Amino acid sequence: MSFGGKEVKRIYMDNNATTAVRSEVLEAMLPFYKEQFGNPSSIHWAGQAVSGAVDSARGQVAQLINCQPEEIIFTSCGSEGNALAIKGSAEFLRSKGNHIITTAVEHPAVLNSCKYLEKQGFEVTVLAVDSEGMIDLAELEAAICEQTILISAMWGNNETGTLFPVAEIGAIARKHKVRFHTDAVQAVGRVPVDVQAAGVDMLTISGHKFGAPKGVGALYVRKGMGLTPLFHGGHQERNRRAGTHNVPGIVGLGVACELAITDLAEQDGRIRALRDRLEQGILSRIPEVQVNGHRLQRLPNTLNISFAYIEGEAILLFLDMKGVAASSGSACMSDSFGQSHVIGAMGVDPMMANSNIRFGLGLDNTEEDVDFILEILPEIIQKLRDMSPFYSERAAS
Amino acid sequence: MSFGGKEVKRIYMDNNATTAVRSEVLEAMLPFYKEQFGNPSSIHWAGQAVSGAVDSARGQVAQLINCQPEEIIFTSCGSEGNALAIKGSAEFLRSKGNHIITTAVEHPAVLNSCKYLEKQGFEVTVLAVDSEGMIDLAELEAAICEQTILISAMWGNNETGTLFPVAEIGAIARKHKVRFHTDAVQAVGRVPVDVQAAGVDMLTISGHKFGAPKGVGALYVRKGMGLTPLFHGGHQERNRRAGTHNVPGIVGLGVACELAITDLAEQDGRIRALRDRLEQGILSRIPEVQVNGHRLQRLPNTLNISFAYIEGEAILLFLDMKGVAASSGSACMSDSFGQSHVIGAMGVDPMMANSNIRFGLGLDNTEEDVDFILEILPEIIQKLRDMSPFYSERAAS
Amino acid sequence: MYSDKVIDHFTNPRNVGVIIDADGVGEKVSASCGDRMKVFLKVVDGVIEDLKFQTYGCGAAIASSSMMSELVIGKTLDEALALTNDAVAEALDGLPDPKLHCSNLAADALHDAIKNYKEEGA
Ligand SMILES: Cc1ncc(COP(=O)(O)O)c(C=O)c1O
Ligand SMILES: Cc1ncc(COP(=O)(O)O)c(C=O)c1O
Ligand code: FES
Ligand code: FES
Repeated sequence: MSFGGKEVKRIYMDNNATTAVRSEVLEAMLPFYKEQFGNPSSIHWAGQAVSGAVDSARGQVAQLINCQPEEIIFTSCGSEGNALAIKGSAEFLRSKGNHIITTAVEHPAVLNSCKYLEKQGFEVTVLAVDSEGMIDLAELEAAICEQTILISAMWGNNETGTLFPVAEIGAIARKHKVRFHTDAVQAVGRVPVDVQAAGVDMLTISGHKFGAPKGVGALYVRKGMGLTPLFHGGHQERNRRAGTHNVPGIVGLGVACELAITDLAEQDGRIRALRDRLEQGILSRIPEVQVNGHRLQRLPNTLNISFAYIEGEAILLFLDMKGVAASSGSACMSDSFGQSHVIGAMGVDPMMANSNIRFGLGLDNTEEDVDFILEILPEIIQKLRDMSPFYSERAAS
Repeated sequence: MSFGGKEVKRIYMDNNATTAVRSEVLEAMLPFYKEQFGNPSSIHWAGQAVSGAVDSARGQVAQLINCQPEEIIFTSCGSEGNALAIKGSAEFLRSKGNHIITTAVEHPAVLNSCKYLEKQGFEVTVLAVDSEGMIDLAELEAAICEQTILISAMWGNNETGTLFPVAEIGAIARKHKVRFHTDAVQAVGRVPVDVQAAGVDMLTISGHKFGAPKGVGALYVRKGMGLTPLFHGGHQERNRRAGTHNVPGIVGLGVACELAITDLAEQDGRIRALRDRLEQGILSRIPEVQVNGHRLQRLPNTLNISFAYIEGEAILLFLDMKGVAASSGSACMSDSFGQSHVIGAMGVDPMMANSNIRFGLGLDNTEEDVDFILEILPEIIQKLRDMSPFYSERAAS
Repeated sequence: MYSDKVIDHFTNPRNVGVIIDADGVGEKVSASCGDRMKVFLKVVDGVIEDLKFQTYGCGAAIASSSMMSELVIGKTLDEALALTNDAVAEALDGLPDPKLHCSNLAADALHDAIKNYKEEGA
């Protein structure tokens, strides 16, 4: 890519928004477009050649999160998984109660599913978070009432990387016999996810966040837990999700899950070290910055950091011109106005809240990438601060 | 493929279940897995490189069906499109009325969405069809009442290929100011589809039925028609369908739509001629057979034909052993027990209804393929008839 | 997403800074996003002889500020008052729909500075 004639190096640090498909994944998918293209529900050779592939992928997903293959429902994305889990459970359990508990820092796919249910007569308690983005477990437990049918609390936050104490939430849910859903879209492939150990009843996965393609995801639903489907029709996915299987996507998701099992060490080791190097480097080079999210309970690949006196999009644009892709909280252009609901819920000072930048590291990133960012970022920040009325007013005061 | 050591030729005639991805489609998709892998909602280079591709694909889909690009919502499959159209409209229009009209021969994705709505308090009129699978327009018009908010009637039937008089249905819907949805999953790419000429308000497309990959589809929604979404969250698709775009799939769907524009002549010409050759060949070689569906108003690629005294799955298995992939109505294994609801609704004699075979021709089929089937089929049918008590009883009587 | 002109003005914003002895100072805070712009004017014989700005905002806001400064330096106050946010956006070869509001910041801050200049002058 070039700006004004100059070639720039490209550094992708927005892996929380989406990731490149991994070579092994794409290779595994390719035979399923033109050669093994059958419908796995068909009984003839063309169908049978692929139904085994769907079964294998189901096994691979199940193994990564430690569940049974038949507890996996293949979906098209994380948003579908969240909608199916939340709306599907709420409708199914309506006769048991109408109260749902979630948190203020969930992804919009969860929060807006809950808002939709509110219009349908459900009551929703939205738990607050502290300045590190953490919920209070006592508050969660206190919020449970007779009517509570569902808790939806994410595993890892997409903006700050904050990891909720999922096992503790699971224990509370189990104690009160409330169904527990977790949006693990950012966690799967980055930290160990074990639905048994965590006592999770439903868990959302999205393929494109860890090397599988866009357009495929999965929802884990514990055996015996009923669900009203979103898509009706064919008998696919044990009547819980109609629609011809996205065979290549499903195969790709399976392979990505298999790779993830061994990659977790790299996430916890090399990626975490790179992230920490970036964080320490920024903190030591640039004054008046603030890391957002929990310092310890955090996804190993995520750094959310704010720069006083300036605005996030402007920082992103300058980074982009230098070839660095990062983001400010959400990948959604329309969300870029005003402040992120996650940062807002953490009570971050508005001056800091509007300038938060998210670096989402991935397997392709190197020490060089980090050092390049550390080299260019101070200048970018200073240039923008020099333009800002807040900065000169502050300096003057 | 080999059975008992013998190599067999493979003939795929189940294109109504699914199709192979076309070479041009796959080629167009490939750059979007590993190189241009960004999230189109991201503002940096990685996102911007792909957002144009999503826009182009939207234009290509729109051009095929003659609508505006912004009237296209990308989905993950036909079942999603049908669920979004029907449930999304019903919920959105609930304050206007609670009555929906559909037909007895719709795909389960439509019929089961309607059944779901019945449980939510909607009234559903299911129009009967005649022996050729055709609805009665007078009956349709008579069914419309004050409360009617939606008509859902398919364009082309997936089992028999029968084409509904969509423009006439559209005119009636318009006259009574009722929203009109059509499931055009089997029609798009096989017959000309023009939403303006047909007066259609919503139309479902599924990519894998005409050379695009599995896992992508589209729903046309006429401008100004509101819809309650199924997936909540991000602002994708003008807030009507949250979830990261399936970029490669969407690109593939676009190319398939572009190819379809020029392929329609081949469908109407060569494919239709092959289908007719197969039909005539069977009718002239095998006694006591019956073609199901409308003889004239029919998809050019579809032949649904019944063989008295025997059972469909057994025919399919023998065909399969000879390398011929066909189906009996639905691709759903679980649907293969008992009789197809489409054939049932047409009042077909049960002896015929249980043995209906669907040949769904595609662009790859040749005259040789047809002639091969004509060569092997009489023997298969006779072998099964010789085993059948009905046949010997009939022969004896 | 942004036009080349937006990127140019964002990367090399013209007339950033403060005028210590400004004849008029104006300010605008966006209601929709909280972004903020300050404008400093030097006026001679009813003509804007110099203008400097400070902007806390997104790429579109910074580029709009810069473009606005180029459009009005050397213009009369009346001409400057006639400047609309649409004109700023147009001079930038357009802004993406969700970013159209950002050009308001520049026009509004300018108009506020002129108003303050006139009130103080009176
Ligand atoms: C008429 C019709 N509608 C809907 C569908 C469902 O499409 P999909 O399998 O892509 O969900 C099909 C295909 O099975 C179909 O033939
Ligand atoms: C935590 C979380 N949940 C859900 C989603 C939605 O996933 P998808 O874009 O695959 O629908 C995302 C990704 O944007 C996410 O980060
Ligand atoms: S005996 Fe097998 S389906 Fe009837
Ligand atoms: S988003 Fe605030 S001015 Fe552009």
